[in-house]
Amino acid sequence: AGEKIVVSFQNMSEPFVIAMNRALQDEAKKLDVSLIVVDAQSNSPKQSADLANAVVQGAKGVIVAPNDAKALAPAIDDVQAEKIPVVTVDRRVEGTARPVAHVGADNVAGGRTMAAYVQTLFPNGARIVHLSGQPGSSSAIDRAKGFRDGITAAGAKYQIIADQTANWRRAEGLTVTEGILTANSANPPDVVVASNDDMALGALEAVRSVLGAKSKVQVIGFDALPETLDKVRKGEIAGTVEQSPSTQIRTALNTLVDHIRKGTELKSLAIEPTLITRDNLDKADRIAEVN
Amino acid sequence: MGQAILRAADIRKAFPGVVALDGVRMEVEPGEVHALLGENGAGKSTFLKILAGAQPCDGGELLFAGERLEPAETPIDRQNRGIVTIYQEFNLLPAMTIAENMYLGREPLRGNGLIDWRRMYRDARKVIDELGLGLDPRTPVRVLSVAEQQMVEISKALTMNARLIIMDEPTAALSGKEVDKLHSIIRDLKAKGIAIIYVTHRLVEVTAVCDRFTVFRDGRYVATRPVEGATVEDMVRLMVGRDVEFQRRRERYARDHVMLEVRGVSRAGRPGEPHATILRDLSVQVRAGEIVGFAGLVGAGRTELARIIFGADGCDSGLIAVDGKAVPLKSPGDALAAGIALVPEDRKQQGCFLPHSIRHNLSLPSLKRLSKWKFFVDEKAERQLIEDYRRKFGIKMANDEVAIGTLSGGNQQKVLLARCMALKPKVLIVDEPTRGIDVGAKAEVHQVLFEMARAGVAVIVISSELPEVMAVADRIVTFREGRITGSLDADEATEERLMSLMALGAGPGGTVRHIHAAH
Amino acid sequence: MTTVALSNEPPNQPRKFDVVQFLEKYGVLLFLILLCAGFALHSPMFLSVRNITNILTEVSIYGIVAVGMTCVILTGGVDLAVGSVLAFAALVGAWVVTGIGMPNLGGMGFLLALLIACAVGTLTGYVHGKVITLFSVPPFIVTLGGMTIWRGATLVMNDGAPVAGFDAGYRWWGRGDVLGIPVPVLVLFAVAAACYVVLRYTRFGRQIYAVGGNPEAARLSGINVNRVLVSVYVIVGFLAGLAGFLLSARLGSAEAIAGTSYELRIIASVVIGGTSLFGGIGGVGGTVIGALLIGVLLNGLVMMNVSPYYQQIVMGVIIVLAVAFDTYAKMRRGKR
Amino acid sequence: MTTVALSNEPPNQPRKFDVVQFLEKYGVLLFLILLCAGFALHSPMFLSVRNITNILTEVSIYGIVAVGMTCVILTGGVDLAVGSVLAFAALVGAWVVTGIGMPNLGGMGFLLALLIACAVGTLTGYVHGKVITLFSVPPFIVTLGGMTIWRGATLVMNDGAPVAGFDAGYRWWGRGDVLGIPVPVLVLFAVAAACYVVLRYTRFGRQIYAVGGNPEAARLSGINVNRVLVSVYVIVGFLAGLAGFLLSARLGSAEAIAGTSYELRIIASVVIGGTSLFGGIGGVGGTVIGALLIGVLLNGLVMMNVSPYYQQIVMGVIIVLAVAFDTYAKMRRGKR
Ligand SMILES: Nc1ncnc2c1ncn2[C@@H]1O[C@H](COP(=O)(O)OP(=O)(O)OP(=O)(O)O)[C@@H](O)[C@H]1O
Ligand SMILES: Nc1ncnc2c1ncn2[C@@H]1O[C@H](COP(=O)(O)OP(=O)(O)OP(=O)(O)O)[C@@H](O)[C@H]1O
Ligand SMILES: [Mg+2]
Ligand SMILES: [Mg+2]
Repeated sequence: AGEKIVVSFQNMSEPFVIAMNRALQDEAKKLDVSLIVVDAQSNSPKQSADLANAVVQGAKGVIVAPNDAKALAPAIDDVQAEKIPVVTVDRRVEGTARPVAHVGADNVAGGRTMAAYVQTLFPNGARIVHLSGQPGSSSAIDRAKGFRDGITAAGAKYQIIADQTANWRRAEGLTVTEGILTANSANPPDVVVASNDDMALGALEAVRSVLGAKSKVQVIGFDALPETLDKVRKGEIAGTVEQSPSTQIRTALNTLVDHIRKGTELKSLAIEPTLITRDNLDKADRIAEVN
Repeated sequence: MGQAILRAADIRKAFPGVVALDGVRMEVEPGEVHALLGENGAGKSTFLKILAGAQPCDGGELLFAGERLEPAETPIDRQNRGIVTIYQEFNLLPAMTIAENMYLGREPLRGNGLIDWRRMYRDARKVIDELGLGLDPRTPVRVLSVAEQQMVEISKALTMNARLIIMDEPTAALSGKEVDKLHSIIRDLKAKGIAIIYVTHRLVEVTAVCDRFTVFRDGRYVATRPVEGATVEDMVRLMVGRDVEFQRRRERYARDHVMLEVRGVSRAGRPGEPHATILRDLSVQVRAGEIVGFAGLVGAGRTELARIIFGADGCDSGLIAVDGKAVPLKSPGDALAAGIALVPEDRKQQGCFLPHSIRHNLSLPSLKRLSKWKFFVDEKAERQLIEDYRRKFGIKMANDEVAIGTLSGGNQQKVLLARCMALKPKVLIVDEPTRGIDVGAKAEVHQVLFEMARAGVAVIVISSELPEVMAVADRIVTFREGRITGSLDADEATEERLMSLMALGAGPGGTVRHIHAAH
Repeated sequence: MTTVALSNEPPNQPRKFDVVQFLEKYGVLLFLILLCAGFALHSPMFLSVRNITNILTEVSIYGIVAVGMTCVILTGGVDLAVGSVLAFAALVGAWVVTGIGMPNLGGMGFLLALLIACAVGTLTGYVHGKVITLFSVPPFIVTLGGMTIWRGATLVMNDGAPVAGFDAGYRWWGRGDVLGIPVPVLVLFAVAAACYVVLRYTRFGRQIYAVGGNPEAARLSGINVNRVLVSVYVIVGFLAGLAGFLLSARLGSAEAIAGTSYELRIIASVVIGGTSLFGGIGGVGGTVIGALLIGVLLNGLVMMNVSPYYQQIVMGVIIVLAVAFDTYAKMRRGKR
Repeated sequence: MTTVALSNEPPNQPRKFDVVQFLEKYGVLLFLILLCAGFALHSPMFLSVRNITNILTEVSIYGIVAVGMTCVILTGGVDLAVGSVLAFAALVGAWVVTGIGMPNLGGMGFLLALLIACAVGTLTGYVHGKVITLFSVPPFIVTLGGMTIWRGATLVMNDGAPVAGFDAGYRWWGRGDVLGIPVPVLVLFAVAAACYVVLRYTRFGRQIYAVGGNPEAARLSGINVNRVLVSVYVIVGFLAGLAGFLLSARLGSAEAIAGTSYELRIIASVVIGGTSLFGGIGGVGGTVIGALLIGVLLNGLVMMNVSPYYQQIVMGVIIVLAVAFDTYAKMRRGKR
């Protein structure tokens, strides 16, 4: 095989990352590079150590999906100091000595997209339940920020009646939403907005079990997992925001390999978060996986 | 001589650094009470554990009722063969009740396979009453005194279908009345043809109940003799290998100065707590150089008072003064600082740090004195201290780094005694100090107590062995049901007078109990 | 822990029932009741049937495992692998039945999934128990190993992706009810009752206490200590598999990351319920109360819409308070 | 755990040095050496100075806390809050110094951050210790509460966002070196050495073992058991604060989610190192070896390019093997 490329993901048990990894393996075969994939298990120190290892392992290039926007800067500096090119995907790093090429979508923008969609769905205002991701993780912070800002900007008729976390998990999405819906059963919300699809799928279960199958409460997710896409097609979930994991990672790998092989410049590429609804399902990255 | 029920030949067992058994043998006949004698560390308990299947042996042959005992057999296999063991160190579950402990693993079942609790408690009660124990079988074992725990172990053995009962120092913690009771039970068992192996350091008991005795010395077999015609001196000579002199009377060292003053200590019993006897207005004075013996039946409140003086338990009212200065009754730390030291009665629960080395066990409370630069332990001084006491007490150990848990029971007790001596206290309280200590060493322990007295220490000796109290003490204070009933000078004390002070007016079971209000 | 002796009850019961004594014995229960009253005052929907059902359903999943964990902790051990085993067992079950085409079994495919999940759980527990007893490795290490091993295996299995698409029969186990009581809750009741009977009325139960209270004494009393140890890990493994199946039925998907960090919540339920981590003391009644306390807190704080960050603080404080209260009640009881 | 009493080493050493005996005593060390040899054979860069430095730096952060955890576990307790305390202390320190404008302090702002982090850690430890001893709540519960409380507090502080922008003096503590040895590694050595001396040569050390070995006997030996207990939680709190500061210096940011699930890795280091969770047996030497074993595994498996999911499986298996090997070596030694 060809050049050794180290790819460090923040957490390989997240569905979003799993999708990225699949596309990565596929693209690597096409480009004939040899991959070393490492999993930081949501742990910045481990990811730093993994990057340090990359240097020792003699990587020709490194792709990082940072666990934290700031905490990985020193480790990336070290890698770049060894003249090894680095591309970040999914999240940006801040505070590096030299700029780092980034291929990815902006999570704040993704959050704003969800807010905009709520406005489209409910032009006359809405009562909203918001489920954010694991407290402190940077995508949770960014997505929540984008969403809350968007809702605040939309005016007082949009009201977040419950703002809770479900730690990215489906089971918690279910129980937290159940609690919220029960507490507000006198005056149910209009929409549940979740910062990832797992929580959205849990919330959907909750809506069904508390309010029944005919409930009008909408659910919006994030990540465009095949399971969600299926539900979008069936009209059970209103929409999900997509950041095209496979496009991100394929682009990143190609950019990096081109740079190594042909000396082309490392360019950043912003991927616009897109909203996937019933109308544009075919645009979804992983629609092929839906049976 | 008839057919032996047990025949052990050439049993060997080595531990790292020690040869515990070096080819010992023993034969026991049905219906025989066979004493096994030997100094501390002679290998008695090790031998018995091998019989019980609790430990494997390195070599040798065991025949029981004509059948070979396989080395791989476990305690349950031996139990099924009818070998029942009362171990020297208790094996009770403190959180469980007396009855649960007695029937552990053999609980009576109902037709549907579930435990028949009612029957279990009823059966347990029967056995307990037979022993005259006066305890509720629902009492959790953790609130029992050492003597009571010993009785529970005995009751447990009696519930099993035994052909040979092994008793490793069953009377070490018992007072006269319980011992008599046990002996009468032993005679009953004997009449039923059950064989008994009986280990004790109280050699008079051998004369009282045993038919023959076997002696081990340093892991070797010495002799087997009939009890008839043998004197205590003969036994001692076989055990020790030389004559031992017993000092019967000694000088008195008591001075006029009152070293320990206990005034008006009272305490209401608290159900569910250990050591819960009600104490009523106890006052005692011990002068410098005086040895005061506390005598009483099991549960009379001796241990209780000792623990209160030592600050280990609280009391409702009362005053303790050492050398004229009042001592706060808050914690053992305060008591130690004031110069009071205590050897507790339960060495496994309250004394030893079983996995830790002898050195660490012995020096722990004295570390302040053995320190350099305030915080550091002066290991040289520490080792010297251990060496001193090893010699003084003849503690049998490979070296001072081995875990105290691997010592024989008697040697553990010696380490704990040494621990308190090393503190150089003003007041020394020893609770059953010679529990499990062999005759030779017992004399040495007494000698040490005399030395302490000569140095001006006020000594309190609690012992359930009346002869010991009478031999050691200058003055004997008797307890009954949490009251002090008398104080006799050793010269005027006789067993009869003491007994009457200890037991007079006592209800059934010796003391009026107020247990199990928990229910 | 210096206070082992005080905090505990012998596992036999008082002969007459006495409310005050009962509450002092189960201080956590009293605390739980007060807590519920507090939540009810603040949010009227808290005591609605709907919400109570929600709480019970949520509790039942980890409560079932906590019941098994009680047995393990009673022997002085611990099982950190339960969360991973739960996910692994559920995924294997779901994977097999969806893989071979569920409807083919005439609507009974879910039974196969249930069986497989339980079998897988049992097997992992057996492996843990055997390694613990054969090589005398501390349970903490063995099950810590198990925790990463089974999680890794789960991720490998379906490449980290969840398995979904269950039929109604399967979903019934997580979402159906009998006379209004959700199925998982019924399962919890059944499991807890069975475990209660085993611990209290069978020789095996006594042996569990004995092994935890004093392994050496247990051995000398003729108990096969290793067999008891293996059994408790088998029990908790089986229950983790069962819970995994129920969770997948409830969520409609078997995820690879299901049950992550459940072990802590489960152990906490047991310890809050008064079972000592040193073994030999405790019981399954307390565990159910402990699990309920956690469930009520999780639900009540959300109902009150306390901000998530503060929720964590409040949650921590209340758990410590509950146990402190319990200890206090027991001490008071000892004093009378 | 069935083999508490006999299978263990008294906490003191043989007087003459004997290699075989040493290796049998530290079976895990031997295993670690074999493991390193294996990795080195497979991947030649494994033993490069660069890589060893990487491993040591990674180990040092949790190793420092593990040293303190050893003291806690020796008393028979446990501290689940270390990960949260680490994050909390670091964040408070970083927040204060960046908040008041670091450069103003003439380049010594980092000292203030260090002091604050250590002080915060110490304080939280003191709180844990006091609650444990005053209300006799099991350490597991108190520190479980602490774990969520301090994490919540961390999140509240900066609304979950990290604090960054440290000057070079601050960063030196995480990324600088002295004669080629990274600063955190030096700190680990210093902390481990100090703790070794305390446990082995001081009265306080003896008291820790005594309290863990038999609390009642310790009390009767005049030891102020509660004071010892509070002290060990203070120690581990202090060290968690210190480690938090070093981590933030290393990463250049103090994250609110730093140290999540560290507690398990830290306790694992201690237990792999042979310290008994029941207290009274073990020592800091083993802990350092345990921490190294985990660090080497994390690094070596990545170096060998084992796929991440399989890594988890391999990691679990090796940890169990290492401890089994250790037990075996000790048993063999006991037999001679
Ligand atoms: N587990 C063990 N490990 C190491 N040495 C042991 C162990 N058990 C016993 N020993 C040693 O074996 C020897 C015999 O001990 P044993 O307990 O059989 O003596 P004993 O005759 O019962 O003494 P005592 O009268 O004091 O009870 C002692 O030197 C003791 O230290
Ligand atoms: N209310 C009670 N509940 C339970 N046990 C009790 C109660 N009252 C007394 N006891 C038992 O009686 C014992 C009191 O005996 P204590 O040890 O104080 O006296 P002693 O004279 O030293 O007796 P011993 O000969 O046993 O040492 C306690 O240890 C306890 O087991
Ligand atoms: Mg003996
Ligand atoms: Mg007594």
